[in-house]
Amino acid sequence: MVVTSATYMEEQPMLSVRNLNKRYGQGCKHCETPEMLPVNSNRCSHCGSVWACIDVGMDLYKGEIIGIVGESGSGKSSLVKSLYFDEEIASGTATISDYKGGEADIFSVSAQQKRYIRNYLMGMVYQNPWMGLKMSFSSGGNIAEKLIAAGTYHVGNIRDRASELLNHVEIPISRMDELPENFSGGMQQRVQISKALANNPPVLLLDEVTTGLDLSVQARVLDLIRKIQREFGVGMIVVSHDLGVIRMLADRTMVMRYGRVVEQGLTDQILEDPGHAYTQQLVHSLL
Amino acid sequence: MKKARLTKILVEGNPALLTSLAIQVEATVSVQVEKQPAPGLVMVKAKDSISMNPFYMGEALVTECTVSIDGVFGMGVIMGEEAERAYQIAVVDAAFNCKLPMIEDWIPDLLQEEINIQNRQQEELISANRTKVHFDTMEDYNDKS
Amino acid sequence: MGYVAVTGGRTAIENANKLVHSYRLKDAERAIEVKEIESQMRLLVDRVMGEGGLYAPEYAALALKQTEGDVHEAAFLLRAYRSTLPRNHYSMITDPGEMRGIRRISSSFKDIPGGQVLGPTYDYTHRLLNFDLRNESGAVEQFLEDFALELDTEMDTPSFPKVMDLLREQGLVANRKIDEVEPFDITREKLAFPAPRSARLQLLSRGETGAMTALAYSSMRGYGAVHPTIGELRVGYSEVHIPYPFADEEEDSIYIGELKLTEVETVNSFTQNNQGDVEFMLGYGLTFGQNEVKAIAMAILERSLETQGQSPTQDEEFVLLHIDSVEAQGFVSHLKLPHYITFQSMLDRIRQAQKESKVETGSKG
Amino acid sequence: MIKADYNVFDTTHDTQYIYRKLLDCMARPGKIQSIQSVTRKLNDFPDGLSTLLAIALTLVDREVSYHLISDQSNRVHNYLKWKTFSEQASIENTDYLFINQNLGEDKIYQLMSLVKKGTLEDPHQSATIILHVDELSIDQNKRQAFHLSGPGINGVTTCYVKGLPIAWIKQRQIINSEYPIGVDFILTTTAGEIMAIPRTTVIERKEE
Amino acid sequence: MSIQLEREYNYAFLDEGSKKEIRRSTLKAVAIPGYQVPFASREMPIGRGWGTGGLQLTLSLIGDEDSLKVIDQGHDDSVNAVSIKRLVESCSNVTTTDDSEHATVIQTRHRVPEIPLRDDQILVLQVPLPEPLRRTEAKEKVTKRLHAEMDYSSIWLRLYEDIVKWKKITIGADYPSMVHHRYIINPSPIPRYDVPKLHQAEGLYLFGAGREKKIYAIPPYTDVEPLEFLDYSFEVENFEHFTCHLCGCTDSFLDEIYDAKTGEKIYQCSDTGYCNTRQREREAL
Repeated sequence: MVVTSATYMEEQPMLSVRNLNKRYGQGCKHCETPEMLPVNSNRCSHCGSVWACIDVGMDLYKGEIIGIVGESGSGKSSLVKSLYFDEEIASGTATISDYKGGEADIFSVSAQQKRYIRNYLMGMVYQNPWMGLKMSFSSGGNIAEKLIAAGTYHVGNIRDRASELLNHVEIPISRMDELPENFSGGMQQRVQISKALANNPPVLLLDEVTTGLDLSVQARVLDLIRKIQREFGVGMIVVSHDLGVIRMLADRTMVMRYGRVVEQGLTDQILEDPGHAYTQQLVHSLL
Repeated sequence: MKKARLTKILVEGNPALLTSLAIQVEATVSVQVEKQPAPGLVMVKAKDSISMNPFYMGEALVTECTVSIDGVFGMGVIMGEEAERAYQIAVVDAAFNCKLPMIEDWIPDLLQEEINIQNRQQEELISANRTKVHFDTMEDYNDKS
Repeated sequence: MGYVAVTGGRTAIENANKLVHSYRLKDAERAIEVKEIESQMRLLVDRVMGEGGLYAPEYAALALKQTEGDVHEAAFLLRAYRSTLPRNHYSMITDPGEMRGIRRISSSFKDIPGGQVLGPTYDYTHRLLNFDLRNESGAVEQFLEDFALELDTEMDTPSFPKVMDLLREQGLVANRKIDEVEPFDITREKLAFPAPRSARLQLLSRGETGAMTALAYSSMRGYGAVHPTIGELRVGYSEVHIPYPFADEEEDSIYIGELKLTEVETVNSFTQNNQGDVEFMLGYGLTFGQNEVKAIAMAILERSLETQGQSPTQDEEFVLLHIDSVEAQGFVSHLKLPHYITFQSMLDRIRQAQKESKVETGSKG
Repeated sequence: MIKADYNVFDTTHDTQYIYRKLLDCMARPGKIQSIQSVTRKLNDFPDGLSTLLAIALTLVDREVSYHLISDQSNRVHNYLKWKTFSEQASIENTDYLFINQNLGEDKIYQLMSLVKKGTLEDPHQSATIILHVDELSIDQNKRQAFHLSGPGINGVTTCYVKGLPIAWIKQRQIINSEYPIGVDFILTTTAGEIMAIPRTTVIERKEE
Repeated sequence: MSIQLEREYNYAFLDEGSKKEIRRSTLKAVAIPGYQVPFASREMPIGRGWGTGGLQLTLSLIGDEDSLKVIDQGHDDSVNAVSIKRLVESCSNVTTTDDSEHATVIQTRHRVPEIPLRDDQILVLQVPLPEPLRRTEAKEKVTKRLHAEMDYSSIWLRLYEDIVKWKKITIGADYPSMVHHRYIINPSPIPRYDVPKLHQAEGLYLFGAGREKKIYAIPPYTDVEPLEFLDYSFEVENFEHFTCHLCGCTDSFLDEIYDAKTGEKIYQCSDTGYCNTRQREREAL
């Protein structure tokens, strides 16, 4: 790890999340606000609604990778899906610093502007490739979709750029016009990554992208993510339940439980000297 | 007599009775046709017994007619293409709205017709009831309840 | 000539209209009476009214005569006729729970208050062609006379309390309050999704029997989750009242006639409600006339649409937009219209694509 | 077919006539059409109001709502209810807003902040504002003329409107900035002239 | 007294309430070019899919002063066109005409007439499938959102995939086009040849989809751009060197027909009104 938190402090974060709350379910009078729930749960025992994210805050700096770890149901996936507008939040802000020359809260812009943010400022890689890819269109076409959305209406240019991107993620150009549904799981993830990077977004969100892959395939995808981070200088938020993945990728790590951030700091520090009891439990179970 | 009860007798009862009532009115007072009998639709609102909310299940064809006697309106609405009866019901309705003296004399006939209707409808129900399945447990169930 | 539009269309149409008229009549000894269709093709008339969304037995019979028994065409005639008529009234709430029942069964309980009353049903007729019907003359009156004599006028008339109320009293199904929300009206407003429940029921109630049966069947077979028990199926007559327009405050409604209806309530799996109580989920079906398979299919489909999942019958747009008889048959049959222009345009594309592929193979070879 | 009485407003043929003029105006912003031959039949109502009323009779019924700002609103409400079964709605809920009054800048600002503007998904669920003005003309030499451009206009067209406070134009511009969200205007005069300015029209003040 | 039912259809078939609703929707459609305005859509005495949307628009437009031309595939005498004309004649005083110069309202299916629309004419197009995004997305709920967000990448992608596979965009008729730089529309299944006629035109185009319950419009002088890539441009149908065997026209949309006796392929104008005029002009010379 080269960078320390001290270096970041000198500049403005690219993405700054504050007080983000996300609820699934209708809610009832017993769970109008997340504070009404007990600390050791985020599910309302009366109506079954779940506060998936409670008062989450974080800063992502240029070129850094933040890892979010926690067991399933801790709210980590809900957080990145909310940031990519796949889920609607209950409250909170996420300020992006480089928004058309100024800064803006991504949750308070219009639907059209959200689309702009999804196309230009953020990329998303899902655990399930069916979420991120259109399987009935070619892999080149999947990348083309992003390029077209960004205003490239030249087939030749689209194909040049798609070749370049597929090259980055180590997919043979000869397979550009094939349907990704015929690809292996690892290859599908790599197509997803190339699609997410199509318009050079400064922020990339990765949600359990290696979960379910064979170990050898996992390693290759993780290597690729590191390589891309170096080459593109893109800031990443990596969600994983696997501390191994976090250890390998993340500069800083946030630990989530029951929708709340229980601990955050430099990854080395968290893994070697976990402060919170829950983190200690996680780390020990890994060892 | 309440409108609901009166109109049921007029709609379901013997058409000859309705005709005779209408003729009596026409013979006594001048009936003005305000709206010629014309086909129209009634949207049927039904209760969905699960949500207990109403919904529109579909329309029923009706014939409707409006008449007046001395400026007092009467209306007839009846399902189906029934121009003559829609008119006659409107006439009888207007007669009731005007409180014409003759209506007092009609009451016994109307009540008798109501019984006739009930008897006629009874017959169909009796024939349906013959198809009831008899179970051994039936007595037990009734005892318990 | 190949595929070019017919000219002289006017004469052709007039002659075609005459010709179809002649086909309708040419083998007839006498023209069938509308009244005969209405009284003897009872279930067909019911189906046409149900799918036409218009309760008018005489007109349904007329439509069947005019269309030589084509159910789609007949339902379509009723639908189009509706568009020309004013709708001046909305009925008071018609409650099929209070119907004068002629048939009522439950498959949930062996015995129920009021009993299992089979009523007029083909369920237990053996599906054997009855050759005696080829010549019924004389037999009709005899049968009706004998049948009347059999009736015991002293017998009880049935009353049918609702089976669901038994469950409701025991707290096994939700006890909802009557809520007089103004229903959505699909005939006055374009349906948008998600559709309110009242709009779904309205659409299903006038849906096409065959399409609904097929979809409901798919849900029961495994493409979905709904395989219910029939809590109650009832057929009978419900009164229709409308508000009296010239009413002073204490005036009530007026009676305009009665509708024959089929109502079905199904019992499905159970769920836990917001208060944490465990209750049965119910399905609801209601159609004009006696059309039991459609009413059951409706109950299955409406229940299915209340559930989440990936099967076709859980997809609101899929179900609601494809079960309408008039729309489906109209669009499928519109393929009979000339499509010379679109075809010409396609010819141009395939020829261009062929050229390209020749260039390509040429350059490769 | 219905026989026309030439002095009575005919709900079939007169509304068809007005509709076609309205449609032509909406398709060609800045074009001035006259419906005077019909508004004349509504002479029970004072000048100006009859033009608004004729448009109301063409577009409004019980399925939609309207709101009227006028000195004579009660008479009109009764008339419209009797003729079309429609009811007046609040400004924030109304589909058609009829205005027959000179309003101050504050009032205009308030109205325009309330009216339905539609959404990106349902831009058609927005109000149409039918506004009475003093005079409509295409005379290029008048002061305070507007240059209009956009769909329906061949390049640029110029129109002159007397009695249209500039606040309307300003507020319209704010509301319509996130197209297709927006409101459409129909301007009317006492003489029975009408002109439409749909949300797509770009208005520029002529340099003086 | 003997009582009879009154059986007279309202002027132009539809009741006044229905006409009002269609008119309101049409005005909104003109105000928001290319946006599909939902409307209730009544059942008509012709089949759903047989022009009920166009017919409802026509019936809401016409009055005694109008002259109506109805064409199908360019033909005045095509059976469906005749059938629609007969219906309108039977319920109004409107005269019908084959002469597009005379017509004030023209209802058409699958063609835009060869002679450009005048500013006093309205062209009503019958639309079977109004939603351009239906090519890639089945659900109305989703396509509505995509229009709202102006997210049209999926339809562009469809064109891209075409090019990858066929080296050509293979969409024949009903070519998706961008209206006023905001909404992509289906121009109804007119040939690509007709699409440029919609761009910056003098007349008003109205589109009615009865079964799908949508109305949309292209006002005069509005930009209508068929979707194309910079390096793969939009192409109209190509008739190469063929000419109409009746009028000798070289620049109209042609029907390809086969002579019943010889089996030989010949071409003739699809717009019969236009062809007739040209034939008359030729004879006069």
